Amino acid sequence: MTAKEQTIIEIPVTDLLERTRKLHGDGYRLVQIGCTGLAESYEINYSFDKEYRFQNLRITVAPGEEVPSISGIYWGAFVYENEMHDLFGIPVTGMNIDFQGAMIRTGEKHPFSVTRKGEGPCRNA
Amino acid sequence: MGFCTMAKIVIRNLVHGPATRRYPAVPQRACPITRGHVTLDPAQCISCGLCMRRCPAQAIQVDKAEKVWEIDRFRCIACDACVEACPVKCLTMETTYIAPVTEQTVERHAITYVKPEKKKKPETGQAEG
Amino acid sequence: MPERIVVPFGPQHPVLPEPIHLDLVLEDETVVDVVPSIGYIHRGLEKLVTKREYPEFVHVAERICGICSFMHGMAYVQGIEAIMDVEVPDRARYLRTIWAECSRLHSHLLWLGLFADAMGFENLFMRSWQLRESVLDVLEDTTGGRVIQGTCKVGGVRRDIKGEKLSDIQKTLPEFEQQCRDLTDVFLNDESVKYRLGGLGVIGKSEAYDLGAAGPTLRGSGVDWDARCLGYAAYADLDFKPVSHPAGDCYARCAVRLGELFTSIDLINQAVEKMPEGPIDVKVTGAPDGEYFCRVEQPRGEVVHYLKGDGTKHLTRARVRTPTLANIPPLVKMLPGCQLADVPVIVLSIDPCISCTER
Amino acid sequence: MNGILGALLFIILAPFLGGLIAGADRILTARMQGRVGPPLLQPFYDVGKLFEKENVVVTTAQNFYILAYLAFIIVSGALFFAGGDLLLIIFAFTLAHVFLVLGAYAVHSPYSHIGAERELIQIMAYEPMIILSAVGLYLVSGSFYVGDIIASTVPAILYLPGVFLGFLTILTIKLRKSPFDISTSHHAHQEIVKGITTEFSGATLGQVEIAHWYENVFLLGFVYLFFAFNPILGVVAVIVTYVAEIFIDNTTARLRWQAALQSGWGVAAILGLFNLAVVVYIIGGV
Repeated sequence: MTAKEQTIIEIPVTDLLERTRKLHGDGYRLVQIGCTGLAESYEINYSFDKEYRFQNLRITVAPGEEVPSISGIYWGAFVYENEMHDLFGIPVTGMNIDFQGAMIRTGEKHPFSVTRKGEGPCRNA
Repeated sequence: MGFCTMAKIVIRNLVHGPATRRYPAVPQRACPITRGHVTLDPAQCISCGLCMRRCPAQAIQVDKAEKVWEIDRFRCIACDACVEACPVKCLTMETTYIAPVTEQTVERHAITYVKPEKKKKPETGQAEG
Repeated sequence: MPERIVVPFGPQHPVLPEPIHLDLVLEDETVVDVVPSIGYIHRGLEKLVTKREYPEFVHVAERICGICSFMHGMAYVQGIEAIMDVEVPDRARYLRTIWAECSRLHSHLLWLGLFADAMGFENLFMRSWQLRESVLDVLEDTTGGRVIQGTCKVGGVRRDIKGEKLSDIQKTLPEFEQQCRDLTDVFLNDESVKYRLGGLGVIGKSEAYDLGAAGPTLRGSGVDWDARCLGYAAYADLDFKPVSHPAGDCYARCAVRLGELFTSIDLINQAVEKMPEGPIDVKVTGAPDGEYFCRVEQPRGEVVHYLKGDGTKHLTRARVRTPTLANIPPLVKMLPGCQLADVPVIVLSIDPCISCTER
Repeated sequence: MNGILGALLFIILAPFLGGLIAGADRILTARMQGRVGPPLLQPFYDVGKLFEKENVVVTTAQNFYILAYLAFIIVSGALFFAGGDLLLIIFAFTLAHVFLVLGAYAVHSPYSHIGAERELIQIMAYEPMIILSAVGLYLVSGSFYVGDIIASTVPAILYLPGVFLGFLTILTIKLRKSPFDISTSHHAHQEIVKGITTEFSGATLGQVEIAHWYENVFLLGFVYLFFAFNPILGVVAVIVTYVAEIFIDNTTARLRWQAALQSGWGVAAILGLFNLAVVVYIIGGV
């Protein structure tokens, strides 16, 4: 099945814009930007698709490290980037629509941040 | 041209009468495998605790020592996982839903199963304190 | 310049099925700006992956959404199966396809109802939901659950549909299809509906592609991209074509979903005909070690489940990108310039599912 | 003497009749949608409950405006059933709605304000047609007085089919039914929640409901005028008209305010004026 083919390319943050621009030029569609926290850093996957070929660019950033916005290339990237900022506290620079932390309403700032102290009480447990 | 294209459906509805069921006067629709709520047969339960471990909602608590099987109906998602996991088939998925309640309570069932022969009931006295 | 007023729209609003908040800046009744915000119903389901063993997490995954529930479960188990290289029996793949298409039917009919309600057509709303009820009955008869099926598991499915029941389902399809045709006639040909939908919230083909739109929002702009073409479950063996419509407006998105009703009916029919005999599951041992992006076409569009395991019973990471999130940029592009009366119609046209989006 | 009796009967009986009509409307609507629907007396239960509610008001002025709305609806209806001057009745009726709009403007809610703006547009939309209907009835019967129109034996409907159709169109606006339930509808499922009545609650909302019952009886009375030459035909026509309105309500989507304005003025210009021109210039009056 072709469905299983997917590539993940690890790249440094500095290459992000250039490679994204190249993918955009090749006619790739932005599928998602997914951020997940590792132990001490964040892993961000930029997923693209063209005619069912699935490509991922992966960057790893330390807390507080700035990530350039790709919203200049893919206009719709702002939802994912605001999410990265609102939930994980990753500073994303140069977003086309910057909600300043107001897109996702959270009880506390950056709830998914890896530097956040403690686990926080879970009310239902 | 489409004016009153809905007319056909309106007339059909008028002729055929209401499609709704006058619940609760008329009971709900159910089929043999409808997942309503879980019940326990306390005479068969061996307090193995598999249901507790398999429960994705952590609704079931089994106290091996006190021989108590508890279920929090508010947490239970009627997924059938416990019924599948149970090695002695003492759990049943009933097809009816539980009646609505306003307070969250934990349902407690005393397990009456007695192990035939062999080892005695394991350390019942210990956990009482 | 006319006075500007800000109308809060949501999170609790009668025409919105789920809590999304929009601040609408109006000049008279024309929307000039819109600021969306979400975050009202975050439930931390992704975090739960570290607390539940991977075979049990499927129940959690199914509860990401109450409508595309089955497909969330399916996306999750397919991801795990891909990581663990599990070969799922053919019958299970076909059964999954049938349930997935039933889910799509009931989701689309639900959406059609809500959409009709958004444009003030209560009777059409009732009719759509009446048809949805017959799909729910089939789901209940075959899985035990009306909206939460809970039949997917890693390695196959938990329930079989007996041959008798399969042919019963097939027998009801022609009548159901006819009822759907009557419904389609109203949605596509009624003048008052056309007046409300035509030329509204237009997104062009290349724009939709560039914005990363998903599902019917993408196909409603003429891009015939459908994740089912990836060939997961039994889709590779079945014959179908993605439904698309070139207009890019609300009418087109509605037409795409109506078209997909018939695709789904046809797929169920094909799946029943070709249903192979055999086991419905395989025993899965071990634990997932690796990562995978699983993509499944939900009623709302393509969902991406990113799963990563480290060889223990608990996955280390799960992330779900739901179609609604991908469709927010098109929504932000569509709204400015429309009338206040059209806001619900446009918002509904992307079929927002906010609880999916927030997990 | 007869007039005062008519007015009194209207004031006392109209709420009962209006409530029953509303109840029958809800059942019929439900049946058209494949539902069972509420009991016939449900509207009375609803209003009764509204009057039991605690009075929560942000701006006390709205209570006055709504009371004035109710009062003027009653006055216009009473004048109508007393056989009064149709023009005076129409202006009293309009004034009543101006009070409703003022009441909606008195509160500070964007939904209510937008509802009020839309209500004003609706008033503008239906006003020309209502006046043309009065003029048409005058041309046929030779009097603006309701008493004289009823006494007239001329079959008004035969001379005024266009005017009657035009009146039916704006009746949809007045009964707050799809496709023209744009300022408020019978349920709160629209973009402006419940529009003009969003901010009214309890007894105030109850008064709005009662006013709506009075209004419906008055409007159906207006329909009767077209068939006044034959009372049995008149009653049948009123029932058929109302059922047709429910039918239209159930087979159309809600339109935008622009369409309401265009339809209101469109029917006034095309059906109304053309019909009147035919009556005046071709038939040469009655």
